Amino acid sequence: MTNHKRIFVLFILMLLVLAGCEDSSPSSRTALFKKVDPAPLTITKNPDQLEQILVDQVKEEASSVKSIYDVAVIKGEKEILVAYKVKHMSRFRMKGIESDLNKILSDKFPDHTFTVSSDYKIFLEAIRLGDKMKKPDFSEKKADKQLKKIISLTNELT
Amino acid sequence: MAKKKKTPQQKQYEQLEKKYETKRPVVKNCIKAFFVGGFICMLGQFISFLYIYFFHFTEQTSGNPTSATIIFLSMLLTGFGIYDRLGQFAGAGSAVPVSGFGNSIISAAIEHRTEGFVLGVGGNIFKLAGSVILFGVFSAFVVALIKTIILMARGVM
Amino acid sequence: MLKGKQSWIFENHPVIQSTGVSGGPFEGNGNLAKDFDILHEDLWMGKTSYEQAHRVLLEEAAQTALKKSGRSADDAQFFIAGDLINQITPTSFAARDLKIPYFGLFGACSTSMEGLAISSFIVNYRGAKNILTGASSHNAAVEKQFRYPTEYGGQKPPTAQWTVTGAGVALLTENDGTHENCPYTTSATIGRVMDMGLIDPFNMGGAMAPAAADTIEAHFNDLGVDQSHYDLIVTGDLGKIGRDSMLALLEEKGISIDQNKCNDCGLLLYKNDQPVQSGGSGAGCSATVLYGHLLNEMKKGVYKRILVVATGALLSPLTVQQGESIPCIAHAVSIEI
Amino acid sequence: MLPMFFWAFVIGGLICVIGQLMFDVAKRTPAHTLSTLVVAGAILDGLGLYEPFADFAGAGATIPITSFGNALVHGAMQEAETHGLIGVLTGMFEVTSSGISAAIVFGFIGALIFKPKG
Repeated sequence: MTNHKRIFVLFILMLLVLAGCEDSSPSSRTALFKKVDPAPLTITKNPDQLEQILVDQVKEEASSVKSIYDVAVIKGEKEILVAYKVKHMSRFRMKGIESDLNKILSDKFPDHTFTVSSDYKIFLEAIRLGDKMKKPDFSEKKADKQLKKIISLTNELT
Repeated sequence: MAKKKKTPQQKQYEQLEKKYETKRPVVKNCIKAFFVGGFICMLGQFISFLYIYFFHFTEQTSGNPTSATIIFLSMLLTGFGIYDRLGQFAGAGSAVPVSGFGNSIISAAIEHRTEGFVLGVGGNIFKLAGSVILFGVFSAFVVALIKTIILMARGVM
Repeated sequence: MLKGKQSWIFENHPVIQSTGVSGGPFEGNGNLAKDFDILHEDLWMGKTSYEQAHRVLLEEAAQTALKKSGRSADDAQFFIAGDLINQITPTSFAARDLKIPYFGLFGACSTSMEGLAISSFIVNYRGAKNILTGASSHNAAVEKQFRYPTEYGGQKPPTAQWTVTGAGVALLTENDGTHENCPYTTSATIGRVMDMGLIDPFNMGGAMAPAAADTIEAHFNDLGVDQSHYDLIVTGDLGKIGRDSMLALLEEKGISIDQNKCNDCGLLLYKNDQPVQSGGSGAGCSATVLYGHLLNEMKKGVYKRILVVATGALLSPLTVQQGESIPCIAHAVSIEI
Repeated sequence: MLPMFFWAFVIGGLICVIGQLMFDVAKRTPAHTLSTLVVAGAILDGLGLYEPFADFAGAGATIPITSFGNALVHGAMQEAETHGLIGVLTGMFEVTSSGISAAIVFGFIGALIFKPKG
């Protein structure tokens, strides 16, 4: 039984390490576990009305898919990143949901390119980017670079 | 594996011996395997979560570092003589997760170091894991080959 | 003298003058720790390989047996011993260091009684004055050869047995009437190889039981005695399963043995809470228990006449993998005091 | 993500139970059992079933040895998509290399620093 205790202690230690390393931005801390329902964003500091409406609509469309429960939308210069979470029992159909969503979005907004991802990492990074963009010294250029980085993450397979 | 036909006498003894043979506690073993195996997988989930949260890994890519970490932990437990006891307790619970694969390689490597690093460790490191790699690779080859041919025939590729 | 089909009577009563028994840490925690002359805390015994540690066990047991009788290696004409490792190298290396003319035996776990029977025969007919005989095994060295690496996390089923780390060596001497309160051998029965078609290498007790039953039956027939002749009939390493199967098998043949009179070295050696599954096994099992515990009990007067039936499974990892069944053997020696 | 931990536990545990049944009921050796599970993983991936399963159970599907077969097929298929039939051979270890190399490296390090405890 001591083996189990050792493993358990290891587990607890890791939890402590994790707790110690947390950064201070509140929404990204819980983003993986709770529904955070982030506001849709554009990387331009002062988005015009049209752009804001567009991202709102994208979020609405994505949220309307039945199995999806939390959506983060960030619009970059060219691409729009849609990160979402899938209800656990629907995760078996994750590939199907992704292509459904792709289809819906490209039908509704044929003029825009979308990157959709159900990956927790992408969602987390989208939230983190949103938090960073709130800081005044975070430039648009930096934000766009960061967004491209996130999008390139979705293409990594191994 | 050639199985020879048993004589009536041998069959009779087999019957008799069965009566006295201690039965394997299948249900108890399965419960133990379930909890230990489940725990190792949950630990894996936790580690992959750490990789996602703190490093640049996605759900897709976190699998590899997670396996490597589990194998590293398995090396420590094997080296300190804990894993074989865990194995006796948990059976498949500790053999089926990738930590068991690591254990089979690491235990063989440690065991044969007295015979030298080249012939001992080098020659025996895959003593147990070799069959897993062989059948994994060969079956994957066959499966992927069939799938590729089917996809090509359909003109998808 | 040949008696019956396969038994010897030793009219001159060769004496077991002294014994030496060594063991490892697991045996030190067992039931019979006080009957060991030397107990090692460390499985490595200060050596760099388990095979060398195996050799140390046997050498120490042999030296102890010689020392207790006040003799030196030069006084022994022959050294008759064996173990389980490939080509019985630990025993041969020990023989190299002892410098006594040497017969290497392989009878798997029955080696101890095979050695004692042959030694008794030679001494009985004045082929030698003193013979050192014994057997040894080392848990980790044997596991490495027959099963998996010691650190591998494989699950042993409850039918499996625990290989004893230990060596037992006896110095057998011509009976010149000067040895008082020393046990002596009176007869031996050499067993046939029996194969009941069992193939599970994790159930040796079950496979060996028919060999033990066959040898006991032959012994009773050859000598014209029954169980009442003995105070104790002890088997080598049948374990729980093997012992029960053997008793049932003898019952079927019309030979009933009193439950209390029949014991097994593999069951005696360890405590109930030690994780040995079905019991102890290995060449060192019967050697350490007989030359340690049982002879001590005889000297105390607990038993006057015992029959020791050491059983051996004559398999190799190769034959198991090739799907062969497990051939088994048992040799019996009767000891009186 | 929380349900992920739960399902990783349950599914991972269940795969181990299958292994245990192969040990105890079918009386297979560990090597036979693990080889069978790896082949099963490869076949499941060939049928396209392993990926949804891994999406659902996370580490519960990727930590058991079955994922080794799945990853081998995956690597082979990825390469096959770009290089055709020859990719089946060349891509085999694309995905699994890390697990095997980790085991080899740690195995050797283990042999350097540890002695079998017996």
